[in-house]
Amino acid sequence: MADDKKFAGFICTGCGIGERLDAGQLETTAKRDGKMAICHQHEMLCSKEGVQLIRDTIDNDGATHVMIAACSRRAKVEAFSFPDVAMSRANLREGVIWARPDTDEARETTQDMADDYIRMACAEVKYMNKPKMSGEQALNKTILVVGGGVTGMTAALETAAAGFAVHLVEKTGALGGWAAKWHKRIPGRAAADGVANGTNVDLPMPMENDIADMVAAVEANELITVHLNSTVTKTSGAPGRFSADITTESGATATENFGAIVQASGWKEFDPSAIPSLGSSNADVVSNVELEALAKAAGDGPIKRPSDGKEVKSVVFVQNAGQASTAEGHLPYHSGIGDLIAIKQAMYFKAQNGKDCDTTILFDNLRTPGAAGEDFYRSGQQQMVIFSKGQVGDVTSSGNGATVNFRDLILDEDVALQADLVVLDLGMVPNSGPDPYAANESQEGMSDEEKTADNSARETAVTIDSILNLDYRQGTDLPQLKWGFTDSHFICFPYETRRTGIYAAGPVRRPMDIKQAQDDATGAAMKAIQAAINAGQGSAAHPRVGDLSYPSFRKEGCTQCKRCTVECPFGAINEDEKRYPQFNESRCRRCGTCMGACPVRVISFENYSIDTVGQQIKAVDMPDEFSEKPRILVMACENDAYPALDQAAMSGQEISPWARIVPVRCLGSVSLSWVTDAMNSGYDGIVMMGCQRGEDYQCHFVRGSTMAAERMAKVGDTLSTLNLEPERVVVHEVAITDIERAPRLIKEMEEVVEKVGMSPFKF
Amino acid sequence: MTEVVATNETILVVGGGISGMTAALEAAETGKKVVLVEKRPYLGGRVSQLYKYFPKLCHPTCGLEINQRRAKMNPNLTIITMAEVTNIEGEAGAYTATVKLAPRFVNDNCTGCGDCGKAVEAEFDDEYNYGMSKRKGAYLPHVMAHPMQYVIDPRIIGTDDAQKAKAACKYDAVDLDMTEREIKFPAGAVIWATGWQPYDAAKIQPYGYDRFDNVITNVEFERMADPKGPTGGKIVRKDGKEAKNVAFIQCAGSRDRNHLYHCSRICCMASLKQTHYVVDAYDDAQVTIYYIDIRAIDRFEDFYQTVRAMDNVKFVKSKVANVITDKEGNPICRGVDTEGYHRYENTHDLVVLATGMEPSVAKGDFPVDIVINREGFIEPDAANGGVFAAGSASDALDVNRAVQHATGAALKAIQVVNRVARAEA
Amino acid sequence: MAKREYSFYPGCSSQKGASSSNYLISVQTMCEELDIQLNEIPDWNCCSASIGYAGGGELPRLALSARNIALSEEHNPGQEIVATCAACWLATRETQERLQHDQGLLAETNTALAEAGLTLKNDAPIKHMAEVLIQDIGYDAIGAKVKKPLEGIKIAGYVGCQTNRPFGIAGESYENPKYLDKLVETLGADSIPDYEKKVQCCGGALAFSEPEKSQVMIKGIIEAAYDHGADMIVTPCPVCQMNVEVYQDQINATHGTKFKMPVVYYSTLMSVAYGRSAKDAALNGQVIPAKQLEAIANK
Amino acid sequence: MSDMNTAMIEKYRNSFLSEVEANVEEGEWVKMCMQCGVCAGSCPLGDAWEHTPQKIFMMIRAGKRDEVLQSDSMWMCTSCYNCIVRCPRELPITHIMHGLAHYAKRLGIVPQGQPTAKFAQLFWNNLMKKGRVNELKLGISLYFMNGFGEGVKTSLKMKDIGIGMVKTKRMNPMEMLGGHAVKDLSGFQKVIKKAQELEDARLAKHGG
Repeated sequence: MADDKKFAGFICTGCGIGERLDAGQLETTAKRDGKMAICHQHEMLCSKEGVQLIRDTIDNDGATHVMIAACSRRAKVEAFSFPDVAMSRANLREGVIWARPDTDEARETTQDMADDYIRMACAEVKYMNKPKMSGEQALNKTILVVGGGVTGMTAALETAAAGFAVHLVEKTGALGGWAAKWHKRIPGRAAADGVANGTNVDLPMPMENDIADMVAAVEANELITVHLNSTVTKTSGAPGRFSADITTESGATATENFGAIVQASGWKEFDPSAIPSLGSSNADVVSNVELEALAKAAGDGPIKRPSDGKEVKSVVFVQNAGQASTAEGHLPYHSGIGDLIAIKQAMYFKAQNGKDCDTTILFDNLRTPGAAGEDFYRSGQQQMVIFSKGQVGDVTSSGNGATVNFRDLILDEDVALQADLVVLDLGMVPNSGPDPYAANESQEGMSDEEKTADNSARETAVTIDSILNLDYRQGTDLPQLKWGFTDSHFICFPYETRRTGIYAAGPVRRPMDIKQAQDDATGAAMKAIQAAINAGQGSAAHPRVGDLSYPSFRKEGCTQCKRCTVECPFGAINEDEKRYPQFNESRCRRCGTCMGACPVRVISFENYSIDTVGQQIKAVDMPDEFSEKPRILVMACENDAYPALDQAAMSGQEISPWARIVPVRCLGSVSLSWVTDAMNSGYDGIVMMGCQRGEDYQCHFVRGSTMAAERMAKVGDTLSTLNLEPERVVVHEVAITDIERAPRLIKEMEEVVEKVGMSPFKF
Repeated sequence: MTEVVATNETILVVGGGISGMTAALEAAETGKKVVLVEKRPYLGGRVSQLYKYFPKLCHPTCGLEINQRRAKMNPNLTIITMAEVTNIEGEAGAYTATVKLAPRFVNDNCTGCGDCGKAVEAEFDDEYNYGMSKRKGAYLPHVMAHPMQYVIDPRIIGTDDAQKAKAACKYDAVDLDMTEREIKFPAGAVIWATGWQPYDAAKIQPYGYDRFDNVITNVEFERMADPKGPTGGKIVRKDGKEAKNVAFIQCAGSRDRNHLYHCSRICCMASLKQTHYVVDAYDDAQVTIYYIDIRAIDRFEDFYQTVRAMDNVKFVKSKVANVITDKEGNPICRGVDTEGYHRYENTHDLVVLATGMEPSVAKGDFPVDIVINREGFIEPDAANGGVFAAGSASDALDVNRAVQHATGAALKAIQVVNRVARAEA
Repeated sequence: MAKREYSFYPGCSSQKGASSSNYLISVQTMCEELDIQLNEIPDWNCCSASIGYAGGGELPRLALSARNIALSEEHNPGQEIVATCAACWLATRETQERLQHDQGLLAETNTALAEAGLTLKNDAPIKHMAEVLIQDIGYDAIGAKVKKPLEGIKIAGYVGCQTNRPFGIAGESYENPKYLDKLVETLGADSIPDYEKKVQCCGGALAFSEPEKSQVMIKGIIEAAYDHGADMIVTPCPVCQMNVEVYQDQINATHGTKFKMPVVYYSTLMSVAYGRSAKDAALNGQVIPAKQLEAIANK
Repeated sequence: MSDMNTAMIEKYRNSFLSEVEANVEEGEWVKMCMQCGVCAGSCPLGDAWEHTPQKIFMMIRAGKRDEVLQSDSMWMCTSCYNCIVRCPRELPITHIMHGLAHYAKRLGIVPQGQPTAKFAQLFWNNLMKKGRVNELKLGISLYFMNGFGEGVKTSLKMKDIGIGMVKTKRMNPMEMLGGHAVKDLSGFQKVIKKAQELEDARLAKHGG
């Protein structure tokens, strides 16, 4: 330890701590065992006076390391905020007095608990340092947008509107994407206020296609540089200092630097050859995309059918063609907007081919959600579009247009319906790059046929061309969630990304229409700007925003085993030419999975390291084998398990007096060494609590919980070499709602210890 | 709190539900000064009252914990609870907001120790549990409430209970003399995230929510499934009987000119999710879902298919005509299955109305000029100036879409305040 | 209380010697007590209820009610039109609204009315007598007049269809209207708030053409009343009153029941409670006598 | 092409929907139905309907002209208005049912001996004579509408009711002679006649 460190401890006696515990003894512990040079007690540490006391100790007595023993680290965060020092907190309220009964029998063990938590907090802070910027960060506020469709153009315009420069890269020779091809647009609006119910009222009609204006706006914007006929052939670096090669068809390459990236690579149409029974070979059976071209070609005149140019007098829309189906080669999802498109297109015929043109939409569940959606359904009905709940068997050729054979589910009869034109509602397939984890953990626990189904679903979805050509150790493109969509896995955090500073937007994330894509693009632009700015300050991205710490490693100790580069959930770590890890800190999310992965313990963070936790474990006072006071080490994820234990105490649940709980950033950061050290120093049991893993993982760092489980699977061997019972170490998935279960899991370990006996390793 | 420091570069966020929190945090984490005004005594809004999310069946409080930690740690964010925006004047880049602060009767000294709650005797319906349980007159709204400060129910002011609460507090955090106050402060842009409320089920007379104990709403059912909820997570009726045969009535109030014109989007998925609750609770569960269209949008389709495949779950394409009850109080759904015309009169243990979302601000009640549609949702419109809707104030949205929308709203607001900054620079 | 005047549309069934002539008598008694003056629309015609549709098309049927409204506007200017018969009220009010919303139809209607030298302004409010009682008079004033509270009588409030839907009484629900129960209690009798058949259809006009089908429904209405221990049923509608009262013997014959449930009008109850004679209350008009009411009336 | 096929070609044409829209009272609402079935479930005489209202609306869209117009379902409407007040799309279902019934009657394709059709016609004739309904004559003619023999039976069946009504002065045998009437009978009849002409003219325009 460097000498310029000065340690100060503060013990709050409020909220009953003073009544339930011997504060004098706590202070002694802090000074004697915790080596706190200064130690104060205060009857309400979170009060103005209390906070001032801490402030003064820092300012006047030069305290650099502060240990606060009061309530949970989740409480009074605003009051106990001293960014200029290293700080640790001992949880005496939720963690001790609220978790234990107020009885004479319990008094001694409760005091033991409190003393240990003081020792642990002192040990932790002793090995912490105040994080400071590494200087690696750069501030680059230029944003790269890949894809020149509606999503990309919106992202570019919204970014520019906030005052940031943009480079917009489009593969084809023109901006506008699919939307530019549409005859008209689905109205994004609901009926205006005051419109009554009725049969002929003012409901939204298909909108004029205004994409051309948008293209013009992009081209006119001096903050936006457009690269047509171009692709991104190489992307390296990290948020704040991305470097991208933008290469034209002719092969000319320009290298530009960016703060962050938005991927708006869009979608492609589902290939109808996978559904031959729907007559895709018949010229008069067209896709909803092809129909847009027919309608546009007709101008405002009647739409003609492809086979013989006859004016269409009857048209049938077959919804969900090859969608929402588990059949071979079909899409297991659907585009979600197919029914809105069909309504819009049926209205083309009413407007251009005459009101008596027969338009029938064969749907299964009509999906016109929200306010605008339901009003558009009404609008279509007003135009006398006919909606039939029908199950389409097949589409046959009848020499005249085509015949749709379906089961009318309402009239409960089989119908052969001839029409001049049949329109298939084909799904949207995401334009993602290759998935770095093609057959990833989401297949864990799947049966073989499930795996094959899953794989085929992937194959139908995944494109081979890379979009970003990232030079990342873990693959060239954004990881995918499902069916090729590069979406976030988190409901609360739709812009959570596994490649920091790179945000997907639009139909590459989830099937969506123009309006949704524009909203989505605006959100992605927000996140990109934010990522660039935070990277410039060396501050972490979600969820540890504001964390300035970053991983560093002792080169001399590194064995180049590559575990950190392989296991990092965010693909942050590359390998340099000498095959040493390269941390790219602004890609790093500070979860510590690399630290947990490192077998030689050379990776650490300023404020979170092998020692900050390891020393806490060692600091616990270990009663001898015959004391009948076992010690159970609980390492709890700070995101879910630790709050669950807090809430358990708040709602009057008891927590075992033998437990010593250490919050960890993520179970993925747990080093095997902590486990073995704990065992060696005489702990009787270890309970690890992480978030749900597997397909529906809840781990906020994606794979941390999974990695921990894999590592700990091997801990059994280590234990048997120490010839300790393997059941002394368990890993549980704990949700934040497990306020009754979490304490029970600790209790269960207590019972295990009773069964197998105390650890012989107590010295 | 409440002496707000703000300028024309400050962003005002109205509503502290998940959309408002998201918009506020995204802006604050981009270095903008943000003032968040929430009507309730705590953040999180409706989401804090949900047990699980579809389609992952994960827990909303998990994300709430993260968002609250983000909020606690961010110096750019000022949070004002129990406050309502009563007026917004001015124009984009130069608004003045008037905010009415309701008295909490507890100040920032509160440590959340709970002594006042123990001291007070009076009990009231617990809003957090939609009145399905009671809470004290001095209370912490829920175990994760942020700010973690108690609230004193105005109804006990002037009673001995109020004095007991004051006496019990060692930190003189109880201030019975607090009164309603009004504050004014500037803001460059406004994000309107007032969200939604469940449609009043009593208005749907044919289903007898106001007459029958065993007809409840989906939001109440959500509390019922929560281990922290009024029944400790048990799916039971008021009379204690286990509710194993449960009916879900879709479009209860939605897609209906008698109630809400719009489709509330989330109710189908919510009922599919809640079907899991029932099936997980009882091996011999029976679930019937009465629907017009099952709207499992895009990638949610497989969630629908999983439930569809359960052999103890029945889907009936029919808007239930009305609900009656038998002598034991079992609700009976009457109607016609329109797929081929079959009349039914099905007896269930419990009927759950999939009540829809309506905007929580009534059409006439916006304190600022804003363009709304027939359903009362805010439409994006140049006429709204520097006021931007976020989340369910703009349409019936699920959480994921609401947060996505709110993130975009943050950028819209930032564009305005950045223009102000450039102008002032 | 100042005298209230209304333009009155009695309807065919309340004419002398017609099926609800007793309704009219009790209404007249009730109005005397409440100081209500009913000015009969001169030369009114039938509204064709909701059964004229086979013979008459839309416009001819609208013309029927239009003529009545026009006559009222001409002879009882400025007076609200009041009907005691649900069908009359409904047909008249429907006509008014349809013609308000469809100018084309209004023009055609006036062309037709011109044949009899009539014109339709179509702005006189059209009320059911129940609306007059609840909205214009109010429960308190109604209660204030009670001389002989109907103590100890349990009465099922049967609202039926057309007094209740599609217009109904303001503030009441279609599924569970409460005004008859409130009225019953105001008169000192016991109501049956959870009488589940209060808005069940009695078959209306189909009682003639589809007697078997409608009698099944009537049976349910009476059974439920017995289940709740009702002494009698009260209704605001002449069709309901007739259907539920007069077919009881036939139902007994077909279904082996022993129904003998009196079915009275609210106006009958009020006349008795206001201390008027059995004759004024038209109790002699009961095919199934309401003995308890007779007892009170003759006290 | 086979007849079957040609039939099917016509099947889903809008033609019948347009025909209904143009010629049936409130027919323009039919297209707005979203097939929720609440009307079907709300009908007190539901069991008696071969086709529920919601199904009839679907049949209209499916071009099932004869099945709809020759059905006796709409004649089962008791005018209870349950369907109207519950319909989420505000379709005036009761009126549409009346309208369809009337249209079928105009076209002369009402099912043979449909009792309500007959009664409704008798009612109309009865009121047209005097401007007001004469319940006794209506009753008598009703009982005899299915021929003399039937009439006697029905009369006997209804006898007790008649007696009860007479006793309570709610039926007056003297009504057989004259009875209530509108004074300005000719004026009344002219009005209705004119209305009928106007409507016929309007429908003729639609070729209805």
